[in-house]
Amino acid sequence: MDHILEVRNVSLQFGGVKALDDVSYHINKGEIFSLIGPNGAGKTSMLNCISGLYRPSNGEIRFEGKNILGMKPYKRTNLGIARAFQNIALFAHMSVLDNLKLGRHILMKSGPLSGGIYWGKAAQEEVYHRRAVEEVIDFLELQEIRHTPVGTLPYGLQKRVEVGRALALEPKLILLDEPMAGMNNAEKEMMARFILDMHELKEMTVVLIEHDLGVVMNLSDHIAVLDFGKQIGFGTPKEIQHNPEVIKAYIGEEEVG
Amino acid sequence: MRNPFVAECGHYKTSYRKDMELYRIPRVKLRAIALLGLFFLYPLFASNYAVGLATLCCIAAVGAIGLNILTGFTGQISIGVGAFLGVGGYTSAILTSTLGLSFWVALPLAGIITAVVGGLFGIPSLRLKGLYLAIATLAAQVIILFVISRWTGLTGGTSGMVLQRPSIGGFNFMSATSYYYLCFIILVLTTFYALNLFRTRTGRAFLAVRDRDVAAQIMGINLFSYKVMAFAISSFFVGIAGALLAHYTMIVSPELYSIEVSIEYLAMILVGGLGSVFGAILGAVFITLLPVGLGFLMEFVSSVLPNMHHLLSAFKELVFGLVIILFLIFEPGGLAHIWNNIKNYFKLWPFSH
Amino acid sequence: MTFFMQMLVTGIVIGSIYALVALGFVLIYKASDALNLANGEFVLIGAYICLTLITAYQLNFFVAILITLAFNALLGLTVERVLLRPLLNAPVISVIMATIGLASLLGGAVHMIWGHQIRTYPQIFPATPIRFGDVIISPVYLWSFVIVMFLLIVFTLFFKFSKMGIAMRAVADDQQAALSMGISVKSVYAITWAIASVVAAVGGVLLGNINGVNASMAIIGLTVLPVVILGGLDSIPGAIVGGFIIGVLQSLAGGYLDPLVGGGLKEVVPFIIVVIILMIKPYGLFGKGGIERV
Amino acid sequence: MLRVQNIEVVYSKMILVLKGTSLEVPKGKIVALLGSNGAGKSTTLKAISGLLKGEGGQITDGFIEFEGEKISANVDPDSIVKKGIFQSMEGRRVFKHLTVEENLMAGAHTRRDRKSIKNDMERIYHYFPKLKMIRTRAAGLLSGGEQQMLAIGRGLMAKPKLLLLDEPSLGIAPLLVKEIFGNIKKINKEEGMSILVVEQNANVALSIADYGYIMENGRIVMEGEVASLLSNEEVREYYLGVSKEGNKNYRDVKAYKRRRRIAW
Amino acid sequence: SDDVATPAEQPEGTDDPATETPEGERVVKIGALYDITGGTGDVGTPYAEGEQAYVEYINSKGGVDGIIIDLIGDDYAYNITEAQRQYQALRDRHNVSAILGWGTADTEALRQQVANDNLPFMSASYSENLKDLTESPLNFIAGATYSDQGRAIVDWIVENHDGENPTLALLYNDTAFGRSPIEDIKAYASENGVEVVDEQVIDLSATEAQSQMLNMERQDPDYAIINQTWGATATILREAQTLGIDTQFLGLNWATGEGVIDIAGDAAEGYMGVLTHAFPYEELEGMAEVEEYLHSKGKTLEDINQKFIQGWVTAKIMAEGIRNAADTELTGEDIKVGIESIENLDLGGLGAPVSFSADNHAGTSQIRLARVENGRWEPITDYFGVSD
Ligand SMILES: Nc1ncnc2c1ncn2[C@@H]1O[C@H](COP(=O)(O)OP(=O)(O)OP(=O)(O)O)[C@@H](O)[C@H]1O
Ligand SMILES: Nc1ncnc2c1ncn2[C@@H]1O[C@H](COP(=O)(O)OP(=O)(O)OP(=O)(O)O)[C@@H](O)[C@H]1O
Ligand SMILES: [Mg+2]
Ligand SMILES: [Mg+2]
Repeated sequence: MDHILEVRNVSLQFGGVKALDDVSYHINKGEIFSLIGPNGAGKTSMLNCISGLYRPSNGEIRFEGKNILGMKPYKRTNLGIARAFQNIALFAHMSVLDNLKLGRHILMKSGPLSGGIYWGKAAQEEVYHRRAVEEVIDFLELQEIRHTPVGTLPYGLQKRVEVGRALALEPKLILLDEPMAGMNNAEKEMMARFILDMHELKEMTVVLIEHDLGVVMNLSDHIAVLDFGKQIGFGTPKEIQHNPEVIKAYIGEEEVG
Repeated sequence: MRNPFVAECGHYKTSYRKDMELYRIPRVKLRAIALLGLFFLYPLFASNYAVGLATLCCIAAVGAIGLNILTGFTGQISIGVGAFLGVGGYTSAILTSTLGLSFWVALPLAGIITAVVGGLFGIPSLRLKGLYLAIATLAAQVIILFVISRWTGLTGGTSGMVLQRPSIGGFNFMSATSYYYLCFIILVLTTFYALNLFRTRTGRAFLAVRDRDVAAQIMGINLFSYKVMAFAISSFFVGIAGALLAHYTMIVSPELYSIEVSIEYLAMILVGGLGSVFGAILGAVFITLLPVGLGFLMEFVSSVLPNMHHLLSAFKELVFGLVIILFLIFEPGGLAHIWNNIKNYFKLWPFSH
Repeated sequence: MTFFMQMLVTGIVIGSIYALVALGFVLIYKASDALNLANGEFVLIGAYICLTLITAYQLNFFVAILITLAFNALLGLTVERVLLRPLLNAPVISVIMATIGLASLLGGAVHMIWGHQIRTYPQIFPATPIRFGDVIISPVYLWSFVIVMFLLIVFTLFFKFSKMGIAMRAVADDQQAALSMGISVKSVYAITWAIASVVAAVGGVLLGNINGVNASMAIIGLTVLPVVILGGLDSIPGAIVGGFIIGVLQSLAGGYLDPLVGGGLKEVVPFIIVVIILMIKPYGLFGKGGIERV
Repeated sequence: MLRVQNIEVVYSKMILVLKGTSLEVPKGKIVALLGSNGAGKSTTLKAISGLLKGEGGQITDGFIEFEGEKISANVDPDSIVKKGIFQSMEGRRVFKHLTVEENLMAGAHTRRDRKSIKNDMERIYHYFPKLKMIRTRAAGLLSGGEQQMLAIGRGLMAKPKLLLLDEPSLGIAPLLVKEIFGNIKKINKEEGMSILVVEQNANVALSIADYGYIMENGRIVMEGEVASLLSNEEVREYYLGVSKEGNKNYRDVKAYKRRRRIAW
Repeated sequence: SDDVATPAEQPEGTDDPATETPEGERVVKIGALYDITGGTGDVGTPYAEGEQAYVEYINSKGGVDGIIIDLIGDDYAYNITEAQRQYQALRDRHNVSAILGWGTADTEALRQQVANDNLPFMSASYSENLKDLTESPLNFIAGATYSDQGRAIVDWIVENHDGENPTLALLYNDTAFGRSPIEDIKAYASENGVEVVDEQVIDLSATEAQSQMLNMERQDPDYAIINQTWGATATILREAQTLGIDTQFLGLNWATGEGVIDIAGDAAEGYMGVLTHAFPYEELEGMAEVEEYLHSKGKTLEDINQKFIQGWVTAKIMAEGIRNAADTELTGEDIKVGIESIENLDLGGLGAPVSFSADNHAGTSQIRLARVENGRWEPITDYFGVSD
C-alpha cells in the first residue's frame, strides 16, 4: 500500500526534555490515523514536526516519498498538508468567510497588483473561490455565522471553523489536533460525521489527535501511541486496545472492555 | 429556497459577485459617488488657502493609507514613515531637479525606489516582532536621515534641494487648484487600490500575518515575503506622498522628515482607526487640520487675552496632546468608528427598526 | 590613550544615567507591554520641579529632592488614573500613542510654566574637576554614577523578592487572567507608574545638575530607546548593561568617528548598534521572546 | 452560599446571551453546569466572577448573592476574588512568560498566609506530579494538557471558598481526567470548598457532583439532583451519549440524522 | 520640465491688500514667523517680542505715516513644515503684504514661493545664500551675513594675533543655519593665512559636548568660532571650562548676548562675540524710543536684552520700507520697492545703518565685537566691515 507519510526515527529535544524520542510509523494513503497518549506525550510536537514548526534533531519525515525535513512550513502546506490547531488559532477579527478564504490562499493566484486593481482575473478568482468556500460552509453547517467575526463565537463553533479552514485548503493530508475537545456527546457525533465524510467524499488522509477513546477506536484505521516522547504502540485499534503497555500508560485497566 | 445572504435588510444578493462588490448596496455606491463629486467641485467654492489645506490633507491621506497597510493591516508598527517620505521626496527632487526628468516619470519612480528602500528596511521583520521591530524602523528613520544630511553631493545636505511644480504640455500645476486636483486623483486611486487589496488574497494574507503569524504560515503564507511586501507596498504610497509633498512645498530638506512627522502619521492612523482605509483618510485630515484649527482657537484666545501670547504655542502643544488622548480614551475605534455610527444612524433614519 | 580613557569614563557615567531612565521604560513595559514615550517628559518635569524648589523657594537640596520625588510619584499615579485606566483593554499601540499625546501635553505644560531657556542648577556638587591622571571628571558625574548604581541595585532586589514582580508580569501577560487571580490590575499599574515616574525624576535631577535644564532634555526619552531595546524590553539587568554599552559606544563614536563624518553620528550610533544586535538576538541581550506554542 | 437570581447578560450592548438564568451553589457542595456550545455557561461564570466587563459584557438584570451579600455589578474581579470566589478560566489562560511555579504563586496572590503557600504548592505537585517535573519551564511552552493542569492547580492555590471551574477536563487524557475529578472531589470533601463546575464531559462531571443544571440558549432548562438527571432519558442520550440501544459506534453516526438539541 | 516656475495666479480676491479700518485708518498686514518653542527659541523669544514691541510702538504713534501695521504672527517652532503651513495661511487667509521671517532653513525653503507670490521677506536669517538675487529676489537681510560676520572675525584674528600662523576651529550645528557660513569662512580664512584645524558639529539644543570639545582640544586651536544660539554656546563654554581648554571662543551674532552669561556663568568670562545690534544698556540715541515703549508697559531696559533690540530694529527697517511705499497700494511689490529705496537708514546706533537697492538686498556688512568682562558684555570695537 501507498504510504502518504513516513516518519522515521524522529527525535526532538527542548533543553533537557525529550519531547519525541526515536518515533517511527507510517500512514497509508486514504486512512484515518490517530495519535494518542497522555498529556505532554509529544503528540502536538509530532504534528509540529510534520507541519514544519519544529525541527527534529534527528530522523526523517517523508511525504509522498519526498523528504520534507528542513522545508519551510508554508512550503509543506503547498504540498497539501493542512492543519487544525489544538489551541484554536483562528484569525479572531475576521469573519468566518474570510477565515475560510484564507484557507484557500495557496489555491489562489492574485498578487498585490492584480488584487489591488480588482479587474478581470482577480475578480473572477474571488468569485470562484467564494463558491468553493460556500461548499465548506454548507458541509460544516456554518451558514448562519458566515459573516460573524470568529472571535465572538463559542468555543465549539470555533473548533468547527478551525477544521473548516483546514478543509478549505483541499489538502491531501489533514492534521486534526483534538478537534472534539470541549464538545458534548452530540457535538462529538457531529464532528465524527464530518471527519468521516471528508475522509470519504474528499479522499483525504486524516491524522487525528483525540483523547476520547471511543471516538479514536471507532474511527481509526491505525493508531500510534506516544508516552514521554516514546512510541509505545502502533497498530489497529484492536491491537492497541490489547497492548498492555498502552493500557498501563494511557487507557487504564477498567476501560478495556 | 435557501438564500443565505441576509446582510442588509431589504437587499438580497443573488450572486456571489454581487455579494462581494465594494459597495454592496446601491445607496452606498451613490453616496460614494456623491462624495467624490463634492470633493471634485470643492475648489470652486473654497479659498486658495482652503484648497491648499485640502491638498495637504490629500497628500497626508495617501501616506496614511500607506502606513495603515503596514501598521494597521499587517500589524508591523513603523516609526519610520518620516524618513520614507523623505526618500520619496528626495528621489523626485534628484530625478527632476538634478537629472531633469519629467515629474510624471519621477513620481512613480519615487514610489518604486521608496518601496525598495522600505522593503530593505523590512527585512529585519523576518526576525523582529512588535516593539523591537518598531525600534528597528525608528533606526531606519535615524539612519536614512543621517545619510540624507551627509550625502551632500547628492542631496544638498542640510540645506536641501529646490523642486518645481509639475507641468504637462504647456500646463503648469502652479496654482493651488490644479495641484489639488492632481493630489486628489492620486488619493482616489490609492483608496481604491487599498480597498481592493484588502478584499483579495494578498490583503487577507496581510491580515492573517497581523493576527496570528504561526497560523498564517500553516495556511501556506510565506511570512517573510509577505512582511517585506507589506513594507514595500506601504512604502510605495509613502514615497508617492513624499514626492507629492516635495513638489507642493517645492523644497526638500532633512528637517522636513523628522521623527515628529513619523509620529504624526502614526497619530493619523490611530485617530482615524487602525486597519481602516477610510479611517486613514479621516485621520490624515484630522491631524493635518488640527494645528490649523488650534491656530484659529489661539487667535481667538489671544484677542481676548492679549498678554497670553507667549503661552500660546505651548498651549497649542498641550491641547494637541490632550486631543489625541481624549480621542484614544473616548473613541478607541477611531474616526472610522464614529463615521460608521453616523452612517448606521442614517441608514435606519427615519425609521429605526 | 588619555583621550580614550576620558571618553570611556564619560561613556560610563552617561551610560549609568541612561540605565536609570531605561529602567523607567522597562518597568512600564513589564506591567503593560507598552512603551511610555512620555518618559522623557517625566525626566524633564522632575528636573524642573527640583530646580524651582531650590532656586525660587530656596529649599535645601535634599528637601527639594524629596518633594520632587513625591511630586513625581503623584504625577505617575495621576497619569495612570486618568490616562491608562480607561485604556485597560485597548491595544498596545493605542497605549503607546496615548503616551505620545501625554508627552505633548506635559511638554506644553512645561513650556507654559518654565519657558524655553536653559536653566542651570546652583552649584550643589563641588565645581572643581577631579583628576585621575589625565582623565578629568566633574564631581557631579561621580555622584550621579554612585546614586544610579545604588538605585539600580535597590530596584533589582525589589523586583526579585517582592510579590509585585510576579503580579506585574502576570498583568502584562494576560490582563483578564490576572484579574481572575485577584491581582488588582489597577493597583499594579498605579504602583508601576508611580515608581517609573520617580525613577525618571531622579534621572532628571542628576541630568539637570550635569547639563542644566531645558525642554530638549526630554529627548533623553528617545535617546534611551535603543538602550532599552538593546538590553531587552523586559529586563532590568538589560537596561543596566544596555545603558553602559550604549553610553560607552556612543561616547567613543562621538570621540573617534564624529570628526570623520562631520558630526551627528553620536545620535545615530546607538541605533546602528541596536539593529546589528537585534539581527543576532531579536529580543535584545536579555529580553525574553514572545512565547508562541502551537 | 451562592445564589444567581434571574440574571440577564448582554455583550457589546446588543447581544443578549443570558436570558434570566438562576442557579444556586450550596455550601460545601459540587454543582455541575452542563449545556451545549454557546449555551452561555462560560458567560454565567464570568458574570459571577466579575470578568464580564473585560469582554464587553454587562449584567442588565437580576442579581448575584454570595454568602448572603449581594455582589454589586460594578465591583472589580480582584475584590470578588478577595471575597473568596475564584474562577479558573476557559482556555487555560496560563501566564505564558511566567514559569509553572510563578503561575502557581500568582494564583496565591490574594492570600495573606504566605507561610503555608510552600506547603500548598507541594500539595499541587502531589496531585499533578507532571507539574513538578516542569516547574521551572515557561508555562507558554507546556502541552495543552499540562497547561490545563496548571490552570486547575492555580485555582487550588487560591484556596477560595467557591471555586468556579470552566471545563477542567478539556484536552486532558482519560486517565488523568478521572484522577483530576477524584482530586476535586477530595478537596471538596477535605476542605469544604464549594465548587461550580462547567463541563462538556457530563459523565465525569455528574460522577462527582451533588446537583446539576442544564443550560441551553441562555436559560436553565433542567435541574435536579444528580441521580434524577442521570435517569432522565434525554439527558442520557444527548449529554451522556448513552442511547437506549447501548453504546453506539461513532462510525455509524453517519446514519443518524443530526440530532436536535433538547427542546423544552 | 525645466521651465522656471511661472508666478502663481494672483491669490483670489485681488482686492487692495491695504484695507481701511472703520475709523478710516489705512492698515497694512505684515506676517511673521516666530520661533518660541523650537530649537532656537532661546533667542527667538526676545526677538519676537522686539518685533511685536516695535509694531505696537509705531502704531501707538499713529502708525507709519498714518498706516497702521497689523502684525500677524505665530510660533512655528523652527519646523519647516509648520513654517510652510503658516506661510500659506499668511498668504492666502490673511493676504499679508510682507513677512518677517526667522530661520535659515525655512527662509531658504520658502524663497521660491515668496518670489512667486511677490512677498518681501525679511528674515532673521543672515545666511549669505539669501543675498543671491536670482535665487531669492524677494528676500532682504537686515544685518551682516553670517559669512561676513565670520570674515570680520578672521580679519580681527589676523590683526590681533600675536605670533605666527593662527589656528581656528569651527563649531556649528547640523542645520542650514549652522552650516550656512562654514564654507565661506574656511575659504576666507585660508586666503588670509588662518588655518582651520578643526570642525565640530554640536546640536542646537545640546546640553553636553564633551567628545567634541575633547576632540577640538587635540587640535588645540588658538581660536574657535561658534555658530549656535545661546544654549549650545553656553554648553560649549562650560565644557571648555571643565576641561581647562584655553582656546579663545568667538561667537557669531546668535551666539552672542546676555543669555550666554546667564547659563554659562563664569565660564563665559573672556568669551567674545559678534554684535550686529546694540545692548539695551548702551547709551545710544536710538534707545530712547525703546525706553519710551517699555516705560508705557511699566518696564525698563533691564527687562529686555540684545535680541529684543535686534527684533525691534528689524521691524523698524520693515516699517521704513512701508513708509517709502506709503503712496502706493502697499502690495508686496510696492513694499519691495519701498525697502529697496531705503538708503543709509540711521538706526540711532541700535545697529549699523542699512541701505538696500534693487540689486542689493543685504542691508549692511558692518559689525562690532564684544567681550564678556566681569559678567557683562562690553563692546570692544566700533562697527567695522570686511576689509576688501
Ligand atoms: N517549544 C517548546 N519548548 C519547550 N518545551 C516544549 C515545547 N513544545 C513542547 N514542549 C514540551 O514537550 C512535551 C510534549 O508536548 P506536546 O505539546 O507535544 O504534548 P501533547 O502530547 O500534545 O500533550 P497534550 O495532550 O497535553 O496536548 C511537553 O512536555 C511540552 O512541555
Ligand atoms: N465577547 C463576546 N462578544 C459577543 N458575544 C459573545 C462574547 N462572548 C460570548 N459571546 C456569545 O455568547 C454566547 C454564549 O457564550 P459562552 O462562551 O458563554 O458559551 P458556553 O456555554 O461557554 O459555550 P462553550 O461550551 O462552547 O464554551 C455565544 O453565542 C457567544 O457567541
Ligand atoms: Mg497537544
Ligand atoms: Mg464556555
